[in-house]
Amino acid sequence: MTEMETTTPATVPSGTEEPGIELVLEAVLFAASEPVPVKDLVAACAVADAAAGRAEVEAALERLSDHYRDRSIELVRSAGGYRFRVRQAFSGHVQAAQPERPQRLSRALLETLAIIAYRQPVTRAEIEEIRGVAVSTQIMRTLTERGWVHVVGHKEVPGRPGLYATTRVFLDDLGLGRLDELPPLDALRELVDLPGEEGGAAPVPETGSANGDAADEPESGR
Amino acid sequence: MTEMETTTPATVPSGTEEPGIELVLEAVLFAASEPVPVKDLVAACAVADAAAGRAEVEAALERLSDHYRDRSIELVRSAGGYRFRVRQAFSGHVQAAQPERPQRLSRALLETLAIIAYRQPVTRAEIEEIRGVAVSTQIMRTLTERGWVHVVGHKEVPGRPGLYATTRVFLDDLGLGRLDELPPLDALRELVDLPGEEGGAAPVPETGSANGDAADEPESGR
Amino acid sequence: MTETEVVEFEPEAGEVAEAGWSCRVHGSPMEALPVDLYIPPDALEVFLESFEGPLDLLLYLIRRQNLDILAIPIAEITRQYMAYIEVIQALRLELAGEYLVMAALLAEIKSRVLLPRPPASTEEEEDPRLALIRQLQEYERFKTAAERLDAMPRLERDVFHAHAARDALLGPPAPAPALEDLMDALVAVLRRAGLHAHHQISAEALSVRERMARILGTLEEREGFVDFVNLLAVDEGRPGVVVAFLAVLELSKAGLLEWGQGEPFGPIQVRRRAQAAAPE
Repeated sequence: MTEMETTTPATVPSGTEEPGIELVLEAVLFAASEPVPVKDLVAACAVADAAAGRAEVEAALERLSDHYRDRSIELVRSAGGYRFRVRQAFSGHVQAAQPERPQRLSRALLETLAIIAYRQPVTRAEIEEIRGVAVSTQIMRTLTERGWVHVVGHKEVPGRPGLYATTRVFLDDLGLGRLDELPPLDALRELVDLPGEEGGAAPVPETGSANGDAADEPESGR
Repeated sequence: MTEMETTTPATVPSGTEEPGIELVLEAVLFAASEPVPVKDLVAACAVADAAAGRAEVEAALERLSDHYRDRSIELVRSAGGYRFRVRQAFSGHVQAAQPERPQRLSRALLETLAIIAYRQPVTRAEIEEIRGVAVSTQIMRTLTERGWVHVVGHKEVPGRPGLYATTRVFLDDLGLGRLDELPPLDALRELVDLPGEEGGAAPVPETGSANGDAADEPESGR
Repeated sequence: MTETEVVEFEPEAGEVAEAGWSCRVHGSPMEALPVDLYIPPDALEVFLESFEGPLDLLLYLIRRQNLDILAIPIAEITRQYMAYIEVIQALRLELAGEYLVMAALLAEIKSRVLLPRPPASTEEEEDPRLALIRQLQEYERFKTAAERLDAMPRLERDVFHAHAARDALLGPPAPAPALEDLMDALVAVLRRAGLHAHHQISAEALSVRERMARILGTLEEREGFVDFVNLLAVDEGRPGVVVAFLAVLELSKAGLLEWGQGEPFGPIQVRRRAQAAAPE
């Protein structure tokens, strides 16, 4: 990319001789594609003379956050660390600037994802049992490639099918810190008595069957 | 998004009531993974009352560039449009913040790169069609930043999507003099047509069998 | 929904899965579609696609009548379900096997519920409806959960991270892929693409494609018209000219170029299409 030109005059920015950790952090945060843990931020400051401890880094993050108070982006902290994010108020503008709309996720994909999220670790056969239809290889691939699910092991049954679970990326993409911040699953209603189609009082269903429904709250992430 | 905490106080930024196109442009440029053409910037401003013409957008870009004069990033213009870039002076710090540097290239990235190499110039939608799955923005960003692919034009279809091609750097890194030194596609095709090996990849969707998923090797999630 | 007719479904024993059934109204084969089911055939296809499987269709039938899952009248729901299946098959629409399996299951449940049970076995047998009800409930929870997931603000759709490019940065480059890795990846793609007949990766001469990319790049840099002959790489000898010429033709075919000639016998000129409107 030789033809790249800088719109600012080609002088070195005045802050460069002694960058100051605020600018170092800014650079690192903008360059990263994922949230940056504080320890990595400290490591970045250790280069050259900008060395700083954790406390100084956190103070500098505070100043940095302040600096962007009136801008279109904000510094946010999630479980994985810090990152810059476009403020919600500007989402519409960002969408308008994108010629290609992001694809909508199909219902089949969303249902599969939901089952993995709430039932993990789960095999493909188990997903199919709940959905009542085959889960296409395509869907599993898409979920894997988006980095939302991965295989965490194999079930010790014939064929040793892969056990799927959601990833850190999945949580990050939904802005969640932990799995149990997902909205709770609706409760299963206990059924006591089936109205007779013909008669025949129905036996009370055992609840603790196959799927272990009692323990449905998603366990907090691995 | 309960866990995600904003480090700034939860007030609406003062600029929001009347964003001003400078902030709109800032948001769009930070959100983009590739240089943003001026016309897309104009489109972003057309949302709500921020409407602005080309001249106003360019004036605002000037002010924006000025605003970042003393920061760690700079606004640069290339053939494809505008974007923010981390200043060179911070490269040591950015690298220091990345713990394990040499990541392996993902399968998805390699496939995307291979398709661009053989089908160039090609749009992202076309890549997706061939691969059968969505190509993440992240992958295109990595390929562009690594200098292996670049946008050489725009296809004249709705949305004017970018046309990707490989670069000189790509050839150099592969130790090739010219693109046609890549193995001819016909030779590969024979490899593909060889029966056996991937026995399970039948064109019919598997009917929900328990272990019919031998074909999806779990890709190492990010 | 007032039903005066009795639609009966008769699975021929053992052949259910092969769809060897017929639909009878008052004992004679049904010819017209049931009135309450009438959906224009085109719409039906769309309609069918909007279901995620037999459980989803069943849920729809139940919800449509404001019935409680816990109290589904199995005979009635079975009747409606079968009618749908029948209509779909009558229209020769593709029907996934799962729908037929469900049909068989419903038929079986219905027969077991309606048949008087021998007193001896009553305590042993679970109401056959229970398993289905559980399955429906379970499916519905996840269906709802999926809708909620979709409604949550999502990265790159509603939420955008702010980042800056780092290509100005020096430093250890990401490892270049070995040529073999790249080939392996491509073979994998081709193998998959082969599964869908409509994806054809044709074996065009790479040099032409490369030149197409290069020419586009050249035209992008120089705004406006460029003399056509300047695009032909004369310095590369005859093969170079031919390749460049083919590349220009390909680009032209793809609608990426615009041609012009200022005066009769003047130089033929080329520019990128629609670029004139957007001077940079």
